[in-house]
Amino acid sequence: MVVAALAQSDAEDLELMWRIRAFEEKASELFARGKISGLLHLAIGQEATAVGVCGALNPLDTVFSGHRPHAHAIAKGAEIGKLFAELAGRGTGYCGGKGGSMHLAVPEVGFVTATGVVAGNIPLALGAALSSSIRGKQEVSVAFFGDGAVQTGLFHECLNLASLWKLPVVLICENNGFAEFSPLSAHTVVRRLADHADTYGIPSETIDGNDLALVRAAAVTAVDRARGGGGPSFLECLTHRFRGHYEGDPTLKRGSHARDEEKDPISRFVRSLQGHAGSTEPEEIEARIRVEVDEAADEALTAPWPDRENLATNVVASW
Amino acid sequence: MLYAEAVVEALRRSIEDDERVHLMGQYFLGLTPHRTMVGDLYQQHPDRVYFPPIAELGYVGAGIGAAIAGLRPIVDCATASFTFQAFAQILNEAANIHYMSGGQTSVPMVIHYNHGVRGGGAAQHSHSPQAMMWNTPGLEIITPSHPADLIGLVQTAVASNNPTIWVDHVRLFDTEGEVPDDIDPIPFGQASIRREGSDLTVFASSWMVCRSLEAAELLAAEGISVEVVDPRTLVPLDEEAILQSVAKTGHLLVVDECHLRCGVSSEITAIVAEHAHGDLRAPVRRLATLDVPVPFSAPMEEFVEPTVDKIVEAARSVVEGR
Amino acid sequence: MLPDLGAEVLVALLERMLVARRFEEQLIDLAQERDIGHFHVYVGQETTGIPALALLEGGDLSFTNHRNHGHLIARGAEPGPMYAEILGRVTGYCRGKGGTLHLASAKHGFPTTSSATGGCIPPAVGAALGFQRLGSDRVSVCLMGDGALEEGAWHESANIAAMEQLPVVFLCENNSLEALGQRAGEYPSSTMAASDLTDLASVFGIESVAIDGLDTRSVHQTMTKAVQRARAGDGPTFIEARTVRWPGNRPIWPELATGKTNLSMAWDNSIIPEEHKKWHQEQDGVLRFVRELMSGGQISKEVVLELDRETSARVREGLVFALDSPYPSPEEALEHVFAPHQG
Amino acid sequence: MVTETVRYIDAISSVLRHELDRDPDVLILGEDVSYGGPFGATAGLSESFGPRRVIDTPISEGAVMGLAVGAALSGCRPVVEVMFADFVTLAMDQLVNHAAKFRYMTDGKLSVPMTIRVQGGVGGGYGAQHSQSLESWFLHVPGLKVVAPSSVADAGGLLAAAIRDDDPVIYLEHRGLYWSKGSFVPGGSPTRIGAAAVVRPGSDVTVVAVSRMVNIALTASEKLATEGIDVELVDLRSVAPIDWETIEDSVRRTRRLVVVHEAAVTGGLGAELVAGLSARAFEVFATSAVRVGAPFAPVPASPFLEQFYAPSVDDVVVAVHKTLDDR
Repeated sequence: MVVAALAQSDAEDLELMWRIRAFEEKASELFARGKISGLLHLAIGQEATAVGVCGALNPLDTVFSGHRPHAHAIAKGAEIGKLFAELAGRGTGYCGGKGGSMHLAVPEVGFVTATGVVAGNIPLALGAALSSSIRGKQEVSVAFFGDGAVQTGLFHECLNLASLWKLPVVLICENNGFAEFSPLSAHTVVRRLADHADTYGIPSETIDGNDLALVRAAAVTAVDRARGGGGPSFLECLTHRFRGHYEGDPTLKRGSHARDEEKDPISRFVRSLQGHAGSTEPEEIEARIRVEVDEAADEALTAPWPDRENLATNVVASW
Repeated sequence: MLYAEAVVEALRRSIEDDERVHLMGQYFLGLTPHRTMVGDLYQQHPDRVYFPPIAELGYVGAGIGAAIAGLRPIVDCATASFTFQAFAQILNEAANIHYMSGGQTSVPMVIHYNHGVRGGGAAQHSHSPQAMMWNTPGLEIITPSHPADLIGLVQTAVASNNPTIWVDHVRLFDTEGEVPDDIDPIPFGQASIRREGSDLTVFASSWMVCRSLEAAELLAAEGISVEVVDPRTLVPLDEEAILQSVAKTGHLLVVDECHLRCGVSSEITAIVAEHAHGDLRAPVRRLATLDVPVPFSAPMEEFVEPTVDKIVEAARSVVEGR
Repeated sequence: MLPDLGAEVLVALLERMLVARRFEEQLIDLAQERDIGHFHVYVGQETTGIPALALLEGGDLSFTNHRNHGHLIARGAEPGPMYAEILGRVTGYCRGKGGTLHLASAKHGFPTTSSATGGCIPPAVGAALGFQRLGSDRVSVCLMGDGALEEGAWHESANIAAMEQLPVVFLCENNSLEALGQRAGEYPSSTMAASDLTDLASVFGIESVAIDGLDTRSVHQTMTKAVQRARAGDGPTFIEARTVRWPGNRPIWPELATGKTNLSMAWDNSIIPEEHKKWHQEQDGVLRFVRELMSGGQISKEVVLELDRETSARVREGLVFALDSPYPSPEEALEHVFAPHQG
Repeated sequence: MVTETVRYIDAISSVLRHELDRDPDVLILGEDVSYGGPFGATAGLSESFGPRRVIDTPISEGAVMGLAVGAALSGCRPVVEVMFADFVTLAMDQLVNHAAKFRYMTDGKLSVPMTIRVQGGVGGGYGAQHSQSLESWFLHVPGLKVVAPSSVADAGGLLAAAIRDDDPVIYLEHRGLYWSKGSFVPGGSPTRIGAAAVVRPGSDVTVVAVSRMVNIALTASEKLATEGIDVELVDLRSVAPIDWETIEDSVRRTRRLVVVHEAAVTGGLGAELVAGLSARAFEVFATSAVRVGAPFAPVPASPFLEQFYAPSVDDVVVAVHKTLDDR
């Protein structure tokens, strides 16, 4: 037994962050090898927001994500094997190959859906919150979106609605400083995006989104507020992405940050743990997870293609 | 010249020939590797470019106002699916303004998008909304399929005092075609017979022209002579060219990347059924994207879109009267 | 209070206010006699739009909405062709194709009128972008109601205007005070969570100010400054002008709830009836403007009444002109779908 | 159950009330719905069911549509009221890219049981931005169902069916029909979506019409009957899916087809009907099909121009003659 073993929850957090990181890196590799096609947006460097926020949720709470959704799905409890299968267009994927990366849906773990449309998921989360409140449920909804979504009209309409109707929703803006390819400064003069929430009387916080503990604490406050009938909250998590906007970008440098140990949420978390104890276990976790991820990917790639018979099924429930 | 180069060339000419032309948006060449060429053009003309935020409703609408104020903006919506965000401004404002004002005010702007199945785009990035736009009077729609046509059509679009939808396709970018040094503006409403033939008329636009030409080549080997009619502009439409070709061949296959129901293929078929029913020796066949959202997975994606093989098979069935 | 303007200019402003008021009163009357379709009136907001838009110069563009009659009159549009348009006659500004909802007169600086809520905002910002790119010192004015702020188009456009420091003035006429649907204690409206509408603009760093839309001095000063800023290239301004919703505008179809405006109420309190007393005494901007002009010695009651007779006659003639005008030929329905191509 | 004679709009109100009553998951969302909406369809519902189920929204069409989708994903059955069809343009992305696709993209894991009540049509001098008929757009989007009742009975029956359906259904209301009267059974059973109705059997020409054009075509049919021409009139009722069976059966008997709708002919529903039938029953056509619809122009505001814009009884008569003369 390792004397300075990680506390159970810390180990789980680290494991989850590594699972996301390793999944995304593997996806990148598979894309480069031509095993995955389509638009692939990775969240390497943004693991702390996904794990911090989803860790504050109950299993029945719902999450609606955008075009960079893998981290949120994994943090909410999706199985990576079925995620890989979906990314690779296989019949065993979560959506039977019909959705792909941007349209993942794992409602059984509360990850209701992602959308490929910037800000398109925000009203959906509001609707789930409305449903919860009308039906007298205690469930809270979360929308994850990037800083680019804040310039859309839909965002503005949604803040107004969420505030007017005091909906139990938590809006998480992962501000990685890039809207698609260009820096945020090319998209808005607003420097603190949470100012928008203040305008509508929505409580907000702007925090270091690479600090897992900070994200977790802020998310718990926001989720408690929503569950207690206190209405919506807005969390602006300042974070970084270490890849470009999408995989295969010919101008890879655009829209990404250099890998930086100071910013890397995993390195930071590990350092914060080692402050307590000189454990070597974090490396073991990484190694174990990488094996798990490799195996899941290999299995997904050997899975069959979807059955052509299913092509026109599930367009509508029935005619 | 590569089609992608022609896109840049068309933009370059527009900027250099008319100082009122400004470009709004930056994804004329989508996310393809070619897009660095647009970047180079932008560096040469930094004062003629506007990089909008992700706010299609706002910036497409701003293009309308800028056109009213005296610019000739070319606005890029990137992927066709994003035009849905801007439908209120494109279809309820731009299309109506000239009419509602009784001819007082014009909206000389061009709205560009890349449509269609592009490989892994799935349901939210693979639309071909031109059929919907077609049902809204007031928009001109160009659907080039050849680099030279593209340059000529864009010149006319920029000179036009109407809002013009410029429909492009990322799969066209890697195609090649001869482009003479001197290209005059191509008048709207003039179809191009891209290949002459006597047994069957194939109507196709945009990327589907290329696939139809490839299919025609294969069919020629079987002894089926195919005439490929490329309308080049959907609005206005050269109905005469279609009817003439059908009068000659007696058979029509419409290939279209929009969905089947109420797609471009529906209108073309209806026109022929109304005006040339007597010329037809067999039912018109429509080959369009199946009426399901475009699936993500590659084999399913290929299954829903019109492919060369499907065109060949459909062509045979029309000619054989099956 | 009165703006710092000469008596002649002030009287000219009153004249346009009276044209606007009488124009719409007569329109409501007409709607009792014949079906003229759905329309919206500007009654109660004249003291905002008329002094504000009278400041604009040739080439400045203004983009208005479904509540547009007063705006057009403010920039000199004539009652005759306006009525003709509302009645679908060929002599209307849009030859019968626009109607009241899309009433536009390009020569008066109204190139197009959208009646989709918020529909005018992106084009107004775009016109400012055009002016900026063309190196022109013209300004664009976006005339919007408070409801337009609920639309996403507002947010997207405000962000663009702020980013590019565009020469645009957003004149938001908040007529929701005492409006249908407003619940007790709710301001600015029952469907907007922001406690102050100006916050929606200032969050983008846009210069923004809320004023009393019944106070012509405040309207004039604020608008003058906003237009100067725009012309000088100093960027956009957002003005929230608060007015009270006219009681006749509270139902969905306008009605003459307070009767036809009796200008004598400006100087004779004894004739003000109990019903709608507050409206006549405090909330009707036109009466207030007349009172201010009179107490400032700028006009006599005789001149007021004479001016009213003249404008009423002009407005009546306008209606006669419209009613005498022919309808367009049916085939005109097919014209102006597209502008012709050159050559 | 008692049959009553009521107005079209009353049938809508009655069904909304009935469905709110029978299913606690049904909600109504729209601008001013607690005040009855612009034409009074939701009058009194807020008083009965409270503001938590009859919800006034800001003028934020995009967000409200998306919010309803989210509520539908989470167990509610929202009924969204869009004040004018033209304003669907503001919510197009949520409708096309979200509501219509979630079932498919998730391979059936998600359902979007919602109804979108859309008011529109030519009439009243509302002009180009408040009068457009958009059914062909919706027909073009896989995943959406579209109904367009022309009779009072169907106004009720199709609305009940739409609300109980597990997919997004666009329910098109023509404001020119609101005050028309007909028989209606309060609390009656839903009308099946996807079934056309032969409203007038005949043998010479098949006329397929939709929404208000059914009434126009019926008048035309009666006029033609006096000339000895026997029209079979089919009310499409459901735009998506189209009841090909009923229409094809009719055309096989009459061998002639006229299609009537209020939208522009180009790219309209008629194109699909003619194209579909010419493929299905190519050999039976004795003469060319004829499409009757609006000209390729936006809707003019002038009431005078307006009356020439939408198809008239005479337009239908001329079209029917054409299918008979053109031999």
